[in-house]
Amino acid sequence: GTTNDAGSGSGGKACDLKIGFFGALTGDAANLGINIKNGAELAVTQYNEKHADCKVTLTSFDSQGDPSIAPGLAQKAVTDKKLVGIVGPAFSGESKAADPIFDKAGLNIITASATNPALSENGWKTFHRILGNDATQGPAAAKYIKDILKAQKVFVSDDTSEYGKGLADIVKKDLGSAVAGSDETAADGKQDDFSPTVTKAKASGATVFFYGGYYSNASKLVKQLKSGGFTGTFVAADGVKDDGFIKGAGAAAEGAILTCPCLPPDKAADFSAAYKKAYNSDPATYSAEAYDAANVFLAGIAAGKTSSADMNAFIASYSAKGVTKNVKFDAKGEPSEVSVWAYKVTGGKIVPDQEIK
Amino acid sequence: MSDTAPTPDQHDSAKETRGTRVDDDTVLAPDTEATPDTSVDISVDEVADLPKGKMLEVEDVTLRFGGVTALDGVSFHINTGEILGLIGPNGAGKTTCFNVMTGVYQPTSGGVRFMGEPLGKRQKFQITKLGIARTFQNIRLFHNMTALENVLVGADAHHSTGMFSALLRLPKHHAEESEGMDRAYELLKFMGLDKRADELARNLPYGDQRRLEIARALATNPKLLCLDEPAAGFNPAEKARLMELIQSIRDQGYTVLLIEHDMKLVMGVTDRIVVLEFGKKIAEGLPAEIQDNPAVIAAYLGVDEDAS
Amino acid sequence: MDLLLNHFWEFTITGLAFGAVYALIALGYTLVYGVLRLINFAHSEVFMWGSFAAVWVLTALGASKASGLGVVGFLVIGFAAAMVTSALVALGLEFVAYRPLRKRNSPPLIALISAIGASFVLSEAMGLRDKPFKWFGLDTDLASYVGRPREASPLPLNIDTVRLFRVFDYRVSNIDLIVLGSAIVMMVILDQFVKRSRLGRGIRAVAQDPEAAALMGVNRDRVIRLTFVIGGAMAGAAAMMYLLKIGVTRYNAGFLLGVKAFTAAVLGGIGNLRGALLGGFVLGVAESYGSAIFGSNWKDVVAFTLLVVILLFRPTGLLGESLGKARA
Amino acid sequence: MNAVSSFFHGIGDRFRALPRWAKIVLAIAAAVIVYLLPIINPPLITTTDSDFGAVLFLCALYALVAIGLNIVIGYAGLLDLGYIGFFAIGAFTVGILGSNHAKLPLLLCIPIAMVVTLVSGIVLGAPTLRVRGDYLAIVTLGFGEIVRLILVNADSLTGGSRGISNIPTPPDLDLFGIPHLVWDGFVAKVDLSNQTRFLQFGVTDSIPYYWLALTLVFIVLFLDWRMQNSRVGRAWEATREDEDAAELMGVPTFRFKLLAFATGAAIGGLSGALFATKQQFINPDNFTILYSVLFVAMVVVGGQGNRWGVVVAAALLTWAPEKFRFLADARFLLFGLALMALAIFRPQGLMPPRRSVRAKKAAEQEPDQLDVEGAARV
Amino acid sequence: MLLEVDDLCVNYGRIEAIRNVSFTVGEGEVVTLIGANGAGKTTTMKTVSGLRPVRQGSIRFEGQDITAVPAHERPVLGIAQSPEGRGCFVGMTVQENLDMGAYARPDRRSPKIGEDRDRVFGLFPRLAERRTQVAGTMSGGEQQMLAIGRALMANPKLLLLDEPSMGLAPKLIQQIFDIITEINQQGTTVLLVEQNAAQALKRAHRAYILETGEIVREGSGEELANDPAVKAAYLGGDI
Ligand SMILES: Nc1ncnc2c1ncn2[C@@H]1O[C@H](COP(=O)(O)OP(=O)(O)OP(=O)(O)O)[C@@H](O)[C@H]1O
Ligand SMILES: Nc1ncnc2c1ncn2[C@@H]1O[C@H](COP(=O)(O)OP(=O)(O)OP(=O)(O)O)[C@@H](O)[C@H]1O
Ligand SMILES: CC(C)C[C@H](N)C(=O)O
Ligand SMILES: [Mg+2]
Ligand SMILES: [Mg+2]
Repeated sequence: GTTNDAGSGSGGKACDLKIGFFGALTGDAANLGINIKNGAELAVTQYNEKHADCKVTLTSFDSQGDPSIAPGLAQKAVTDKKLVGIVGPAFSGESKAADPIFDKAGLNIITASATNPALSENGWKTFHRILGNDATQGPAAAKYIKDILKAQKVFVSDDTSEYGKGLADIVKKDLGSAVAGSDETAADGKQDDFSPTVTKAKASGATVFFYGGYYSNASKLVKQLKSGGFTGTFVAADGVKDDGFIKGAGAAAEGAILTCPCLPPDKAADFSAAYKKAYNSDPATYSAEAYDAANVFLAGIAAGKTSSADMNAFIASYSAKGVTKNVKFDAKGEPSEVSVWAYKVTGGKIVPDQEIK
Repeated sequence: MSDTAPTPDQHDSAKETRGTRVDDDTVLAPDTEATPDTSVDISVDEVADLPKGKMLEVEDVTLRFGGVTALDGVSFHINTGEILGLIGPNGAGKTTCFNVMTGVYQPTSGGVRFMGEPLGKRQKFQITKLGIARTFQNIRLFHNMTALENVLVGADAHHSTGMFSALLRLPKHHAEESEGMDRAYELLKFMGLDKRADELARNLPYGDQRRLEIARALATNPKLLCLDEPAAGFNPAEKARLMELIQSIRDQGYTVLLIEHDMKLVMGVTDRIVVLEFGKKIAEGLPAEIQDNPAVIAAYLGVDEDAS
Repeated sequence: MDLLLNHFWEFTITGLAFGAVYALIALGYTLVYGVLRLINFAHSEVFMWGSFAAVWVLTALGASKASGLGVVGFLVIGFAAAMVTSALVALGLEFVAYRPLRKRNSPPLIALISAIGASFVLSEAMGLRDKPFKWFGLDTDLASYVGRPREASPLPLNIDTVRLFRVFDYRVSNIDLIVLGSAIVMMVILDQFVKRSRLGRGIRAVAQDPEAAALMGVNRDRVIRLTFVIGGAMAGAAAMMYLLKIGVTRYNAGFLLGVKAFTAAVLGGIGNLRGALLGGFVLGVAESYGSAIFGSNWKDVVAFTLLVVILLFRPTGLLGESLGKARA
Repeated sequence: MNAVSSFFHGIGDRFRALPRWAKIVLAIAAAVIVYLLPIINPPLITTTDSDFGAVLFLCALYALVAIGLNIVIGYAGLLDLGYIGFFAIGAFTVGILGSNHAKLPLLLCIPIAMVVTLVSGIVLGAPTLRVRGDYLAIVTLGFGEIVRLILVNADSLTGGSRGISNIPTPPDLDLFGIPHLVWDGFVAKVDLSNQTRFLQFGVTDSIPYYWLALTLVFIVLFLDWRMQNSRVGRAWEATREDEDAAELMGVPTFRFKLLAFATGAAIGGLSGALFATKQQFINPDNFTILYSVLFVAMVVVGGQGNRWGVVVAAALLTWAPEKFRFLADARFLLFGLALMALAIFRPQGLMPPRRSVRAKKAAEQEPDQLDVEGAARV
Repeated sequence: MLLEVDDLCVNYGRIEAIRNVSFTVGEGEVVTLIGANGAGKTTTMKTVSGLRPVRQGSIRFEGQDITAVPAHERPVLGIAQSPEGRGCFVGMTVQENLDMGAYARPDRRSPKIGEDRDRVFGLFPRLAERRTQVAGTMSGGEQQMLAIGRALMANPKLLLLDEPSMGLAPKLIQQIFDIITEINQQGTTVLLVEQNAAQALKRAHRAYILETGEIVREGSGEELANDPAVKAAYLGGDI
């Protein structure tokens, strides 16, 4: 973190400021949101320990990951004059829905998880992203499939969400002629029975099944793939990288490959320890990224940059070592450093496999 | 069997006893209904000035439901201004005949001509607008509407206010609303229901419901009024009053087709009678002729004559 | 299209298997509609509770470690648990949500409101099941039952898929067989029961004229209770089959399935038991073919379009209403 | 039993008894208060966990929806479980024409949206209205789902489940600012730092949208009243009571059902259009069956056929979950319980329709029918 | 006494439909209730069969108090009703309707049911002809026959007939009254409500006259038939 002297020196600064977390805390993909929120919360807690006289609170906007709920919440968020920044929105779909509102209202956001590449192409001045997007994750996944799994035939499916479809399209493009078939399925909570997809996948003769979507459907899908007689490898991305996947799919999850533009927890030992202490569980997908994102805002607050424009300028010029990387944003709000890792489900756990370079 | 409908005085005496306890020698006269006022003019010009002659012709109508032949080559006609009785054993096809005339059923073969024009495949509401109105064997009022509103719906049959005149409250809307209201009150008064205009139809006593159905049918300005067992469930006194009512409806220019099982009523009020049995016409003629027709006696009346 | 033709039997059989689930749930809708003229909107929640009962009972018994014959035993236990629970929930639902309305003779649509309310209550109660345990500090001990209540709970029974025999090009698996087999057995029993027994006539009598039915000695309340129990038990059986096919259940697993099952009931002719069965299978197969031809994301469009088209040509469903109409 | 309805009817009766000028004054006063609600922020009523202006906008929006659906269900007796479909078509017409494929201004989009929904109402109604009763319910439910699914799948037109953003707003007419009131207990103070610009349709202030929606509610209510108090309204009622008998009394029932359906659809389309412009982003998930069900609940809870009843119910059912947001997770459970309780204790709805002023007397003479007839049931 | 009705009051909400009505029906009798529209005849019948709740008073059947016995248990005791408005199960066939009549009979599985059905078919050949027709499509009179036939199928001790002649052709009315006499002679007790007072009084052992909810007169059928006041009010003289 930054020194607090700089902040307290500026004098007369407001002390009941808030930063927000925006994402799913309930709903189908709640786990993903909760982990992110915990990361941000940890940062705020640590900040408040150091600034006991001038605390910041974290307020949550539970979007349930649902783009249709997001705009309403965003409008609620922008009416709160104490709110200086948002960590989130967590998912790409809700980002697309809510970010224009944040942009119009001038509320700065740093997403620690939304990976759809198009988000940074809208000219939103308040948009920032602290992790690599699917324009890198997609090709990485395709590369893993081709080079490491050595698949000749791949079946690609997605859930039609902003994230899932976006990612699957990139993967398809990169796989090129290796795509043996594809099938779109409905979004989370809207489909239980995937047997037609299973039949199609089997019929295509694919040895790898790539799924763009979130863990809730993925667990049903992988289970039905297994029991339906599909024998290839299941590959998915950050949206599936959650214990919920394993919990739902059980043994069927074994051997699945999950990519993620996020570091394994052991690369940030201090943070992991603090997180474990606070939440009695290991940090999970994007907890660390959220921690870093929150710290950017907290640094801004400490520096007294609380107005929208000040904060925006502060973030633009920000450059400091975070737990995941050296945090720095380019003109579009994208991070300057990105890396993608592959994880593998082994023994009922998601364990790091290798970095995909 | 002379025509001795109750006189007005009888009505009055009946009224006086209403609600009072009856001692041994008072007249039992449980009259709980309102009294029709048959002096009200309910005639409609277009109906009154109809040319004499055949108003409706049923021509060789056959109707089959699967294996059941409900009507089998039935032909008869109704003359303008008469009361025609349609009788026959249960299941002979009388109600079905009504249903064919009002467009509820399409005949398997044959057809119906009204004022010289074939009804063809006209829909129910179009036939009503042409001038045929009916009541139902099982009362089918709009139960949750008031008596007045029931009649207004009937009157709307010859109105044409649509969404736009209603929204913009064009003069047509106002004109038709007040015309309808006048007509409705007139008819309710005629039927003796004016005091109950604002009661929900379902709360009316049975007899009033039957009369309200007639008022509603009359409100459509029919040339031909079809009544399906209007006296079912009435006691003799009520039947007598109904008979008087039907007569005065005819006197105001309407043509009436009547289905009824009560022979006293049918014989007393009709000008001519058509008899159906098993979907076929077995007789047609003046009441006196029908009464003595052996086929009708065998099929319908039975031997014991006072079975009414 | 080629895909469908090349894998015709596979699509057909998977469609039938899911159709069986629809059909069994549809029976509950149809039965209740038959007696009460009421769309029992909360029936899908009856199903959902059954599925949880199976999951929990099997978890408690440690079914995940079973193999061989043990699995068969647990299967039977799972069916029993789900059917009993669903039947009880259905009975409770009738008692709390519908009986008071009936006693007050309220208009039909208001019962729909009560049903919607009950549906919310049942599914949300399941989604909040951790709360009461938290109050007593039990949530860690009972984590495998309470867990994250909004999340999927898997069926703790490991059934290896075994391909048993061929139907043309498709090798039918043990799961297909269990699902289809038990569905058919249950349907035949129910059909015979309703047709042969006085109950069947009683149900129809109550549906057509409750007063006259009472005059014949039909106990309306008993008939209604019985239909809820039967419908519930069928939903419970469907829940177990669903678990076998899908593998997990959730507090909101019922909603979508409920809509589909109700559609199936209407498709076949609501109030008509065989119609519900036919409707379920037709819907399942149509969805399966539809997703083969147009892609999985069009499967529901196919289902609902089929429904609309069928109703346009047969306004009272495929087999028609068993309850005739009075005439004009 | 009916404290609530006698309360409302009591108000209604007193109101009717007043002289004409007093009626006008009172009505205007009431309307002004309703307009100023978000400025006044009345304690107890205002929502603490969500923006009160936004909540009121939704209340007005759903009131509009309920008025439209009331025509279909309450007047014509057609159980429509797919009303959300029209709402969706309205919203997406605005989205597609205003943002996605053309950049038409909102004031042009809205009438187009209404025409499109009107036409789709006719197109849907013409074949399906021959289906009766509960079958109609399921056909319309199917239709509602088909609309949603097509929106999901017709990617190139609608953006699929990724939706449409940047929907145009109504033109601004920035005249002056209106300061809000803040309450300290029950003492009100003017808060000059918090002003609503009249009329600036931005993302930070929902109040102008509320005013817009409320104005439309009043206009539609007026038209609705005129429509119902006419031959058209009677024809609907007769059709609902007994379709065959109505037909035989000369009512072209099919035409009137279609009229109800299409009018309802157009109002649904108008609401959808409003929703889209306020929300700024729409995707098919905004239009699931659950909403159709809630809309029906509003109409039934309000007392089918009573326009004020459905407006009150719509506002109540929208406001309550927002007001009780602090209950967090449990509020839907409680919402469900509330629906059940309403059904049991107010089986005729909050404000059962008074068939007409004239029918009132009859209704009063009517005994406490429910209890007795209920007991008669076996 | 088979049926004893004592001081019965029944309300529709605030409307008192019948007040302090007391009457009895002895074993083997035909008793008729006559009265104008709205007098409360149907209400009385429905109360005896349990379809309306009693506000005050009691009903005893075979000496047992059945005031609180629910309607669906009364057929088991031996009470059957052919209701006003027929109440056929419109979606069931003629035969199914008749079978419903025997729903509560203890011997419903015995071949006796078949015999009884044949007896009804014998009485109403039209029903036999239409055995498989759906009741809802039958004509009004045919449905009336079906309702009566269905009540007979219950083989009751007490048969309640509410306006059995309504909607029937004259010849059939004759026949219905003959049937009433016949089954009465075979041992069934009958409580009859009729607008056709002349016939009803002729067939009844005893009769009660109901007027605006109260019993105003009672006597043997013959007595009342010859009472000039009754004659004037209910027998209609000559129309
Ligand atoms: N939809 C139908 N399907 C089958 N049979 C029918 C149908 N409608 C009528 N019928 C039969 O057609 C015959 C004629 O019936 P209709 O109702 O016309 O008799 P009706 O003369 O009015 O008798 P009633 O005096 O008893 O009212 C009856 O035998 C009836 O069962
Ligand atoms: N459902 C009801 N609600 C309110 N009042 C009713 C209801 N049914 C009957 N009544 C009233 O109760 C009284 C008795 O009616 P009931 O039907 O017993 O008469 P009834 O003697 O059978 O007449 P009818 O000869 O017309 O059959 C009447 O005043 C009637 O208006
Ligand atoms: C939390 C993450 C899995 C979110 C995902 N990357 C998205 O863009 O929606
Ligand atoms: Mg007839
Ligand atoms: Mg009666």
